[in-house]
Amino acid sequence: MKKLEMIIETVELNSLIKMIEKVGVHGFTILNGVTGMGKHGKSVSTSLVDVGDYNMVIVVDEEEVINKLIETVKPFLKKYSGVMFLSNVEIVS
Amino acid sequence: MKKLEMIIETVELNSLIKMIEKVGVHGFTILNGVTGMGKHGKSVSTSLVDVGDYNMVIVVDEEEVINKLIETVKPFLKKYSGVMFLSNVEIVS
Amino acid sequence: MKKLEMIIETVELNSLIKMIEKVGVHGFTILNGVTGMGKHGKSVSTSLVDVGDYNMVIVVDEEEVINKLIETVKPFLKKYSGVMFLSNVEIVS
Amino acid sequence: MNEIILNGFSNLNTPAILFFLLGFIASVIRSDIKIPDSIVKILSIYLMISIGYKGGYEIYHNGISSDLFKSVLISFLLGFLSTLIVFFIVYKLLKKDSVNAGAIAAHYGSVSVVTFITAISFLEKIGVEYKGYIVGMLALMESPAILIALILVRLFDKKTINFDPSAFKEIIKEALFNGSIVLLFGSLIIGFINGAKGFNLISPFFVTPFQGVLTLFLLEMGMIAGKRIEEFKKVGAKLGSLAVLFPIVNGIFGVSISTFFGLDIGTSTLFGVLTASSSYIAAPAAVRLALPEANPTFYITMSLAITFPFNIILGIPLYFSYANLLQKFLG
Amino acid sequence: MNEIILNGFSNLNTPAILFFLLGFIASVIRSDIKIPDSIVKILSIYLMISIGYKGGYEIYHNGISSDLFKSVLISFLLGFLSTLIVFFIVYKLLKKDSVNAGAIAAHYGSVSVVTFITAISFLEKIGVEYKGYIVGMLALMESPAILIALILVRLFDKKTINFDPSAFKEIIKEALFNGSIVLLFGSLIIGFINGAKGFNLISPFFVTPFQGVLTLFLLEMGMIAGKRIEEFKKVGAKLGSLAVLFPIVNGIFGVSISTFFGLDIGTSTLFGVLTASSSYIAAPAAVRLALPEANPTFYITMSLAITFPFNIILGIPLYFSYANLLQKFLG
Amino acid sequence: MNEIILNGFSNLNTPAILFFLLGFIASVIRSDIKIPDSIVKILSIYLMISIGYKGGYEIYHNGISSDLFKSVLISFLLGFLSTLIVFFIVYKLLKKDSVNAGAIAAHYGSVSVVTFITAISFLEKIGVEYKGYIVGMLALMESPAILIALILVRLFDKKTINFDPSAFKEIIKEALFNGSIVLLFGSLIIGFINGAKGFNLISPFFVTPFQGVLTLFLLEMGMIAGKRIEEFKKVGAKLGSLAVLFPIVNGIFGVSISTFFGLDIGTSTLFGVLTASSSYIAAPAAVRLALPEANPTFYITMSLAITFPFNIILGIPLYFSYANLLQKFLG
Ligand SMILES: Nc1ncnc2c1ncn2[C@@H]1O[C@H](COP(=O)(O)O)[C@@H](O)[C@H]1O
Ligand SMILES: Nc1ncnc2c1ncn2[C@@H]1O[C@H](COP(=O)(O)O)[C@@H](O)[C@H]1O
Ligand SMILES: Nc1ncnc2c1ncn2[C@@H]1O[C@H](COP(=O)(O)O)[C@@H](O)[C@H]1O
Ligand code: NA
Ligand code: NA
Ligand code: NA
Repeated sequence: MKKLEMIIETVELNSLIKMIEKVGVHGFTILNGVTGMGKHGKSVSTSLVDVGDYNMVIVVDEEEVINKLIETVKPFLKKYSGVMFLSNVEIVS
Repeated sequence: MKKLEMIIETVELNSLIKMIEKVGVHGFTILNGVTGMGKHGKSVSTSLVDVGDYNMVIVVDEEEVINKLIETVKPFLKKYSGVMFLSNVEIVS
Repeated sequence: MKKLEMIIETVELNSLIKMIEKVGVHGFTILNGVTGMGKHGKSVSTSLVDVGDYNMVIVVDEEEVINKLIETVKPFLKKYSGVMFLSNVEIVS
Repeated sequence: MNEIILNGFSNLNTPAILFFLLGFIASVIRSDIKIPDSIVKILSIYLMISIGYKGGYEIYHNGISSDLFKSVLISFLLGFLSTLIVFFIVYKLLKKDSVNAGAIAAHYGSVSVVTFITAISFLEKIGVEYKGYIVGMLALMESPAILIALILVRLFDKKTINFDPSAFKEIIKEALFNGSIVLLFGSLIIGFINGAKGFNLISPFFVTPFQGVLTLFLLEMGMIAGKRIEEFKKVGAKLGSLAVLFPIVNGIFGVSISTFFGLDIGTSTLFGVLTASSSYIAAPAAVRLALPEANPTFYITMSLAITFPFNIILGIPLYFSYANLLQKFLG
Repeated sequence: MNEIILNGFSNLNTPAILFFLLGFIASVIRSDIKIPDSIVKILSIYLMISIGYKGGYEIYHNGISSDLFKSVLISFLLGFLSTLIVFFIVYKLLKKDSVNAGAIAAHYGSVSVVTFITAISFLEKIGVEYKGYIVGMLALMESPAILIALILVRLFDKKTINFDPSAFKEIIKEALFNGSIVLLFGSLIIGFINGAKGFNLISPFFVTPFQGVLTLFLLEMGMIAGKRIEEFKKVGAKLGSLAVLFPIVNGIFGVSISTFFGLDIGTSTLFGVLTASSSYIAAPAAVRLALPEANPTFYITMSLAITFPFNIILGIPLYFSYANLLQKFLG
Repeated sequence: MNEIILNGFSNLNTPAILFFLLGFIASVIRSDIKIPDSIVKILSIYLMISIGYKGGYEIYHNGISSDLFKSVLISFLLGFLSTLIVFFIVYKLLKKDSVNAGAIAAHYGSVSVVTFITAISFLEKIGVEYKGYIVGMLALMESPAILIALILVRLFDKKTINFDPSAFKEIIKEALFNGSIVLLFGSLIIGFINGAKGFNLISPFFVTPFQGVLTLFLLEMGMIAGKRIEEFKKVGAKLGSLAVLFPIVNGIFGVSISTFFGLDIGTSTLFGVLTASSSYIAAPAAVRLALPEANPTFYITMSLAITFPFNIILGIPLYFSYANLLQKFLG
């Protein structure tokens, strides 16, 4: 099983969710209240301007599903701010 | 060292914490503001109805402790909504 | 690539960020709304006193950068409450 | 009948109802007005303190009525019977499983604080009196229905359900020391003890702006209801119609019983509203914990997106008109 | 000219402006007053409901003016022209790329609700009348500029930009059903329908404490502006000066057009303020989505940290004085 | 003595105190009333702006008193001495280590804004005058004690503690530009500059509903205190008793000094309250940063769960009665 952690701006969250649903994963988890620093600089979140709020979206699924998801999201992350981290994980059940 | 990430509904958080404390781990971390999608569908959190708010609880400990925790929590997750992810991790100190 | 997850008290967040920037990483992510239990006991966050609120700070970078960061942060965590978890991860891009 | 319709429409032209509709529309056209969770929570705490304190002050002012004990009895009676009615309709007539029947019954047997508050505003606007202690009845009626519904499920579904006894203990405790019960009763008692001096001190915050706060709250309630209308098809036509039928049946039932017990028009109307209203805060949380197998789409959508709007827009003037008719008829 | 300066200084000695300055200073010396996000959001919702409702009540009270249709026309005209002016100054004179020019133009063509509200308070304080329907114009002017700016970018930058059509659809929808538009128009209509009864019901919450709420909001606006002054160097002297020039040019322009169309001093001043003000809620969100390549430091800092303070401190009395002079001059 | 007891009980029958008790009880029986953090933060900002602004307006109204400079002196004196007293009692008599002694002393040398505000309400209710500038003293007394306590720790614990100089700089900066200091002084100055016009503008928001807001805040303070009573055993009987003894000693001490300096009854009472009160916002944050080895259970529980309730319920009428007696005795 692979775990893909995507960190993207809140304004793009809806688009990302749509992609994830299109690929058809078994589940995902969204963390709110995320800020940080990356290639696009420090996130500039203030109470009034939502630009600069981030979310972390975690998807755990089989390798091929995750690979398909990565290919779908990649061009998106070329354009918008965000990163993806991939690691090994086991689903316990 | 093993890292167990549990995603469960907020209404069940207290019960989960009790189980974790009973097993006797060295520590745990709770993340708030978690939503997502899984076998039980999309979480339906609205400002008024708490049903559908999730938490992520992270426990890092030795393999046998984590295994014991998994066995304790498993029947619970059969009944309620939630998942567990297991991975390898190192505690730095 | 290595992923370092640091859980520290909110009052120390600014100092930690300064250290991270000094070491010079490629990026970091801050999660808010974190509580938990560890060597210093249960976190005591109440609405009024910020003591006891925690953050998780995630840095993904090359092994040597992470090692440098670990060496910088270690003495800090001797003094203040907090832990670090290290794991393997891949940056997708 | 003209009077009913007239009252219904006059009730529509209030800020509170129109902002509810605005919220509903805003949500349906996916406009992004977002009232933060923390605000919604504090508004709801504010409304409960305000209504409780005013009730206590009312009792201080007018004395404890001889109707009080009668009313306690009526509360339990109405809570018990309305839970039972709803359970059997869903279980026997609709042939739903007992778990979903119990979940829905728990919601309709319990009460909605905001429906009640809207009814109080309605009565005050048209100048009809009611007993101050009725706020205590609101608090009394919140939890028992949830317990009764769980017992019904247990009786009718011995095999599949095995109650986690610790969860049951949790529910009993919650039923007694629930936040809204403590807040309502606490404010009621404080309002009674404080008397006129205390009332004057805090009324600029807790009384004068009350209508405006209620309006803001109903804006959010409208948005919450609007967000759920997509789920109507999942609920289905049968349950959907029941979400209108239940409040009418329970409301008429509540008014009738309390009128027969000799209560005045205002108080009878409020008992009708309490019986007709369905819970969307206490009950969903308890049911989610105790009956995780029940489908939340059913009970939340019915209670929040159908019964609540129906009650505040048409139900309240309906129960009031019926209480009026009944009173005239009897005396 | 003395009058202008005098008015400017008298406007400075209000709680709202002084708390704005306090917030600014607090933020510069890194004092840790933190108004939570959720509070800022609800304050802004409160201000919009309040201003919309009062506008609607005003129309109910004074009837719909014959100037209404004229004003709709003026709104579109001013929004269109000010977006164009700003775009060409940044693109042609400053030689910035069309994407950043469009992003900045979208902000200056659109409007700032709080600047508008501060102007209303200013007029009420000095006893100058204005038309209630102008709140509707505020709502009308929020979105079109954003669409015009996007079209300008598309026209001048055919090669590099390829619009994601789904994003564009999203933007159009947002432009029409934006939260603040729905809230302003909704409250306006409800205020009109409710009439005096409704107004008396909710004015203790939505009208009486209004000035205090605005003061608290401006404290936060001051802190937000103060946090951004470090970024002044990143914005550069040219764009920095334009952030003062744009409101002056647009403000004078807005006052002139509406005076020539025969509107009264108060309403002309408010049109000046609307044209001079720049958006910092609707526009940044839309631009971030549609023009991710544009630099947010430019448009947010200009709009929030320079133009906004300039307008509420000096701009408003300036546009008012100019409206006065022009009116005297013309008739 | 009868008077003291009488006043104490009359103070108990106010909405604010009774809601504090309600919060305490609700929390002990684990009822789930949760006032969101963001609300608690904005309520505390509101209270500080309100009290500061009213103080400034008071000065505008009555002129700057000749007692002002005397009072500044008294502030520093009381802050310095009370920190010293507490440190030595904990360190020498209780034989606690210097780090914990310093941490506790920092809390008792500093002040509690809400205790002060409750005392102001108490005086206003019984019609006793006080000087408006005292709000400035509240701001002045917040930070010095924290610095003094750190210096004491440094003097008595040279070996184990090595101060991180950057942390110390941070603390000094925080001591001067602390959010509550900036807010209190800022509002005071603005209230003074604005005069009657400004006051009338914002008093419907910042003055009229004040008592109600304080009541809501004390409901939360009661819940916070109630959550901590489990930790009483960890604090132990000795420290527990000191948490009652300290405010009495410091309160009597504060009243005495200011009465001897010739201040009036109201102002002396407030100095007593300031000296008696212990910090639970500024001090915990600073101490956690500068003295991480100190045990937070000690200082937070003592300050928040024992001294705070003691002061608002019994302490305030006690210090007032003592100020009365002393004044009569002396003059
Ligand atoms: N190396 C990294 N480690 C941890 N988080 C990162 C890293 N790079 C980027 N991020 C997160 O992803 C967000 C967007 O990244 P970017 O688009 O590169 O600015 C940042 O604000 C961080 O929250
Ligand atoms: N495959 C997955 N990847 C990431 N998160 C998941 C996954 N499956 C479930 N979750 C999370 O766990 C919650 C409960 O899952 P479930 O009980 O399967 O509905 C979901 O709402 C998600 O937040
Ligand atoms: N073994 C662990 N697993 C997960 N989280 C931990 C663990 N140990 C500590 N933490 C987190 O780190 C915080 C500080 O830990 P400590 O300094 O040991 O008190 C705790 O409040 C937890 O949130
Ligand atoms: Na009911
Ligand atoms: Na504009
Ligand atoms: Na003190």
